[in-house]
Amino acid sequence: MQELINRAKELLADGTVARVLGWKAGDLPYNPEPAYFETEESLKDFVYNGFCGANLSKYMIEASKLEGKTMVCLKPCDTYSFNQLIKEHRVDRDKAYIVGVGCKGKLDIEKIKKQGIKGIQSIQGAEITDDAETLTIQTIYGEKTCAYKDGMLERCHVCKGKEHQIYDEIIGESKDTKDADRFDEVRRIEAMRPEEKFAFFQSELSKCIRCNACRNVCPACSCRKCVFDSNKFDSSQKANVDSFEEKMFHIIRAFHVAGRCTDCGECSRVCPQGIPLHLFNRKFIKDIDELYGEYQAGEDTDSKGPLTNFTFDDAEPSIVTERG
Amino acid sequence: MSIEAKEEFRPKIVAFCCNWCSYAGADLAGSSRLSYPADVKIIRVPCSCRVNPMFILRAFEKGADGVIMCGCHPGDCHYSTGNYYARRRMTLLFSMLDYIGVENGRTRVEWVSAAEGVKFSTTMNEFVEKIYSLGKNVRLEDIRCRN
Amino acid sequence: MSTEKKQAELIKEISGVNPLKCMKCGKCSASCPSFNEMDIKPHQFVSYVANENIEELVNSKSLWKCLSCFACVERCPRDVKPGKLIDAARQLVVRQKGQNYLTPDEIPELLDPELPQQLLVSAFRRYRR
Amino acid sequence: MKYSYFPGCTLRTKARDLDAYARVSARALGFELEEIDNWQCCGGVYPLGSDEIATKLSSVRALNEAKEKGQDLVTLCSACHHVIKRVNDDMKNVEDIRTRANNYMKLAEPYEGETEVLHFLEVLRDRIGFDELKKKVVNPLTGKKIGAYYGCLLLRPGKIMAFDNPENPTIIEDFIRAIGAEPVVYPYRNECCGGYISLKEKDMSKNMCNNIMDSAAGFGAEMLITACPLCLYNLNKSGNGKLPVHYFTELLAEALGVKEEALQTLTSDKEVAE
Amino acid sequence: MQRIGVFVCHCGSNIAATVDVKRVAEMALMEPGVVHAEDYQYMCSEAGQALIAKAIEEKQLTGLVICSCSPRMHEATFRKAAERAGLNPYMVEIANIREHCSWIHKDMEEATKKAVILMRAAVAKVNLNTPLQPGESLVTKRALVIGGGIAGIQTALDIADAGYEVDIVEKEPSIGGRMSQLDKTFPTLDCSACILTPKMVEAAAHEKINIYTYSEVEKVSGFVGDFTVDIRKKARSVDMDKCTGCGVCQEKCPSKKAPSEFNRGLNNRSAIYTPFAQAIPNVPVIDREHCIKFKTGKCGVCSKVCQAGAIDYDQKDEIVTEKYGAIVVATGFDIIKLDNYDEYAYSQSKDVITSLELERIMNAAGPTSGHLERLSDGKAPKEIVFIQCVGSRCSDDRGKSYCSKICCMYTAKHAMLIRDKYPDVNVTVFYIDVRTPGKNFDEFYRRAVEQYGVNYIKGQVGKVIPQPDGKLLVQGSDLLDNKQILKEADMVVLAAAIEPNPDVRKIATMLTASIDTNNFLTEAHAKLRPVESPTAGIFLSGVCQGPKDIPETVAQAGAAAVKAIGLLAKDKLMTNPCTAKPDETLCNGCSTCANVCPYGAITYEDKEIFDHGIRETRRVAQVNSALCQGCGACTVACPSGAMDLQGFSNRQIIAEVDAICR
Repeated sequence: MQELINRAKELLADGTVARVLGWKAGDLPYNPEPAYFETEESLKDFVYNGFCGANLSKYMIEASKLEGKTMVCLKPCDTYSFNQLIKEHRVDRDKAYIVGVGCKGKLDIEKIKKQGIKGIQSIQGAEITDDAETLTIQTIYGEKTCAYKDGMLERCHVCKGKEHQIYDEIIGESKDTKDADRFDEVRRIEAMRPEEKFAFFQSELSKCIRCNACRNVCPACSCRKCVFDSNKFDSSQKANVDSFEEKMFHIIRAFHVAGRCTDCGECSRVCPQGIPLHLFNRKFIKDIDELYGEYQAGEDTDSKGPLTNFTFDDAEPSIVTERG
Repeated sequence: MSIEAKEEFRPKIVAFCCNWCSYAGADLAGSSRLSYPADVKIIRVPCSCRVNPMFILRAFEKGADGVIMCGCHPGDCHYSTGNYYARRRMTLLFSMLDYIGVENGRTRVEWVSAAEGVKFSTTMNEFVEKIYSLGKNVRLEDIRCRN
Repeated sequence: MSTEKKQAELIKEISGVNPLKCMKCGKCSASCPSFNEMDIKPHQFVSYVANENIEELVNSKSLWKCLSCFACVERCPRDVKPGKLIDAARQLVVRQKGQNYLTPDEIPELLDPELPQQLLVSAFRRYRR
Repeated sequence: MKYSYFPGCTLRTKARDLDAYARVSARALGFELEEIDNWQCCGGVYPLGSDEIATKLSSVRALNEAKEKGQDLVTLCSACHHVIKRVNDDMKNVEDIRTRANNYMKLAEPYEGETEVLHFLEVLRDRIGFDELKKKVVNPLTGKKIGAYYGCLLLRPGKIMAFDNPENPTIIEDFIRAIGAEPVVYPYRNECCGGYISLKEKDMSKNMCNNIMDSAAGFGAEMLITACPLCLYNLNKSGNGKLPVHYFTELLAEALGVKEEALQTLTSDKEVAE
Repeated sequence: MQRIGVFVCHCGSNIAATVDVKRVAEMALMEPGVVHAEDYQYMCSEAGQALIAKAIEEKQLTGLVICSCSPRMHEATFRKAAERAGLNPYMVEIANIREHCSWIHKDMEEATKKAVILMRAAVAKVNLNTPLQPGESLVTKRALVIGGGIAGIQTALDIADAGYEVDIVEKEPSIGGRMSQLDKTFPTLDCSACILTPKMVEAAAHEKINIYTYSEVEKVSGFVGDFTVDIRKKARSVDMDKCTGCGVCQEKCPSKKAPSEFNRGLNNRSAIYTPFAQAIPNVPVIDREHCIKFKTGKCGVCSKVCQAGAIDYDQKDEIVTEKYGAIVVATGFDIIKLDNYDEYAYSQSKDVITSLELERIMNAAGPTSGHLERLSDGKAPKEIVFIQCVGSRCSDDRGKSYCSKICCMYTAKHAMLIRDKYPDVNVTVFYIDVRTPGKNFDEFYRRAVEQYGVNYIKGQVGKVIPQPDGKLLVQGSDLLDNKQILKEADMVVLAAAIEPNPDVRKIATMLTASIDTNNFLTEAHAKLRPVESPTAGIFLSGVCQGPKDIPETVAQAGAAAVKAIGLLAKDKLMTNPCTAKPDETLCNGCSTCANVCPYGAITYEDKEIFDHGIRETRRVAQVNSALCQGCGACTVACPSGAMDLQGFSNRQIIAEVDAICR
């Protein structure tokens, strides 16, 4: 982290960048939040640790409009989103000084709490320089430990890899965290009977409060104005009064980002209700991979996305019924 | 399904037809007097690629029991490529509906040319039959829209 | 499925060849250095598999005359690769016990002082399981 | 420069000279062939069946060893080269084979075709350069008319071997020019010598070898050179003897003035063997 | 709020027998916005149309719903009627209660119910209709033809004869194209030059045709009716106005080692040259790569011998900018390179030649003055083998997947001509299939076999083996005899596949005309619009669209000309107003819509946008309504809903959905 801060100071000092986009410590030991730093002085609040899960690439849409360059800290998975945003002309590559930051997996405080660790006062072992094996947690009930792995976000268990797709320089080490297949959960649902599927999504989606956190955080959901907020479809936002609403919302949301979603997992991370929203996106990704050839959004900045492309012998929609 | 129940349930079926092939196919079915149930109502669109998944969800929301989209055969699109995009969009949408537990068969895509009046009528008969067998759409309906 | 149908499927699977792609141009037979030694000719392999006429194919002496020189594979304009088909048919035979075309007791009389190791190894691979 | 080196079974036995000339020549040209540990025979022929895994593992082992050393893998024998290059292509591009082979191998890190496989001739052409080679020649073989005999294994399938134009190769001709001799181009240079068929069907091989010899001689060749021990054997054994056949490495060693050195190792090896 | 009138047609008994039309009209009055409803026997009749006009005037209607037959039948009729009565024609919607209702349902109750719902959907839509104005654009009455081969020449002549100005741009020093290289033409065997040169002369002399040779299209902007094109006139180093075409310069030029493109490199030409004797214009160019003056600064022989003083070493490339209403692409073809087919020994023996080379050898003006001889030793061949499908019909990536279409016929022609002129020469043709669809084509081929004794063998050739004595051993299949044959030949002729001229890719990009995987230009519709590109105002002539022989090329060239004339004959273009339109305040500028547009109608502009009190420069989509055909692909691709389709807007379609599901 010190290395990052030092580098940030240098870049600010020599005028390469006008500001730094990173994270600052929150009020709790586990809730750092995205922040801009414009002076060397302000960098004292800068943090980068296992709880810095937020994908900062979306902030670059606004930062691209500002005077001067912004140094932005991007984790390996965030760089896919950044590339995708370049492809869609939403960010300006020339306005970004990308520091690819190392990643040893990001932590999910809910998972730690679920292990009965309550009353957290401080957490050791989540620094980027740590070996990411064990977390030592001081609580009001005494010291507890937790395997780093067990506290990790779901998305880190199915990590796309720790290689930055785009960067100006890389700071910090990474550690491979993938130990599961990202489509396993999708496969499990696919194998259910229709009633079970329906019940599963009904129960998950009934938790939705239409707070729009998923939409606001998603780097692909970057429309100036969402269709659900405009009158273009007579579908503008309504209160959450019936079950259809969320289904429509979440299907369309996933459809609008299909072929553009990099599977960064931010939607699920920020959902206050803990709805596994990534299961929608991953279903589309899995279908696209299987039907149209493997495609990873954000791997490059110029290829055609699967929904703006076709081949003459694509599968017919009836394949949905045929493959059962 | 019993006969009484069949009499009670009259499905609402929306058919999106592209102007150049399928709508003309439906016209030909009409001029050839090839009947299909009156439950099917056709909406004319310029091309199958004009059909937004939101239209389909909207139909279900408002109480449709089945939605079918018809377009020119792949390779014959009036706009050259429209139905290729539509094909991908619909495949993914239908797969998602299946995934969240909506009964398979409430949605369908069929390519019908302007010469295929017979195919249009057979397709609609089959589709209506299927929707009868599935019964009322409850999983995707907006309860506020029920009269 | 009949045995021959199964075998035909197996040959297609092992070889990875789709015989329907063949346009019967005869380029394979025109390229084959062993053509005259073969009873079933390279371009015919394809129709034997497509027609599921496997019994005759596996009993053909052509199986043992193909040199795997890949001339047909290289030049086939339709990506059919008859050489791969014939090898798959040969596999079908040698994978069945006792169907080896070369037995160890045959070898001593075939040897000579200069014969390179490579020859024995290759012949074993091709002729035996 | 060091290369991992896969000699293969025949270069340890009947074709010891092919190997010895290559090693001394390599040294003279400033690179080293580092024999990989515990190599196993490549099997001699590439298993064509899409379901064959076990028969490809010895190649994968060799490839992986080179990868671990961070070296390119050099081969001399055409058969080894053919087999290993194709297996490498499978490991790179055929997911099914890659997964299954890696399941068998249980390596620390899966092998995914990272190693580059080079034939000794490719090293000369692409790494040393024939112009460079020419400069190092001390005994140019001026005036010798030599026919290159490629055979099938080095060239086909052209897309995977990517060795040279499979129907009109030039690499050995360029090599011949580099060592000061005159290449003789003849159409049978990429036709098969009969390969393993000569074990049981001597007649077939005879016919093919005669075509090769006649064609080369007809175009004025005084000798043939090859990279393959089996081709050499067949041409000598089944051919009509019109032309002598040599390994290209022998001529290379001669041109570089290190042939004697190789002959010494060969005799001392022989003594040890005896 | 709209004031809508609903008109229900009886269509005699066609509708009224099954649908209670009165009830439909009654029900219509209960719909929002409907202020008038009536039924009539025949709405499309003059009396019916008068009823509509009267209601528009009396009730001040702003929208109409006609419940009648299919809109494909009478939408245009009713729109015109509305327009005559002072209503915007796009305020009319049709409820199809005949084809989609009365004709397919028997039960009156059921059919009436459905007709009411269809009427409701149409009313719901009209409530959201807005008046649309078709755009207008002026047409520049001048056409550009890219390529001066037989296709380009024919198209230009046809357009010019109709009275319009035409420019031909040809990159070679002369027009004439491939056809000028041919000796004879099938199936009539008349001499190619004899039928082509008059056309070349006619084009050159035509007062409406202007020819730019040694020139290339550099840049294209604009759209149908109004293209602006930059043409690069490459420096010829010879003043076109002064040159008399006497040819002395070519004779005296000391640099004579440049391979002749026209003779496919079989012989050499001078550095200052015209490609062939009948070149048009008959003005040479200096090939600066081979010219001694340009290479060393010393020489200048041509300048010294030129009586007219036409040589100008200082000439520079010149860019001409012209406006056109229509562009015809006629870029033609070349034959593939044979590097991938070395088994035929093309690069190893001079006596293995392509068919196009044979054309030159057979031609009296060619490198051998028309004598059939081997290029290696000048001897007369006794055995000639032709090999078909070299690089055609290959599904691997060595060659082309398509049939080149012309080879079977020209090979029959070559075989026949050789047997006719040199009866002692044996001719063998190795073929896969002989394909001769076309008038008098199969008869022609059979004549080669039956009358001229050409030996056709079904089977491909595996290898051509040059022999030490200069003969060529051809190893091929005889599939019908199930034999492998070895045939000794003196000459082998390869029917190499044809491919679109490699320049076409660049040109298509400039024109935003689509191109297929084989680099052939794509037609707007494979069956119904074969000479038009999907991009409006671009037409296709000749082989650039697909393999063709001369008669087909000429026919297509004429067809392309007619399409271009049809466009040029208009003063103004009315554009379909049902086009896509972006809401700039919602547009993200993400390019997704442009990626799916088949017409290249969407571009992006950095524009100052005022949105919610903020003024900022944004990249936003712009639709060129002259190019947009209104398919709507972009509207669905757009994630923010910024792109909408006029006449079929999101809200209109949703209103229809809602009305049907109500």
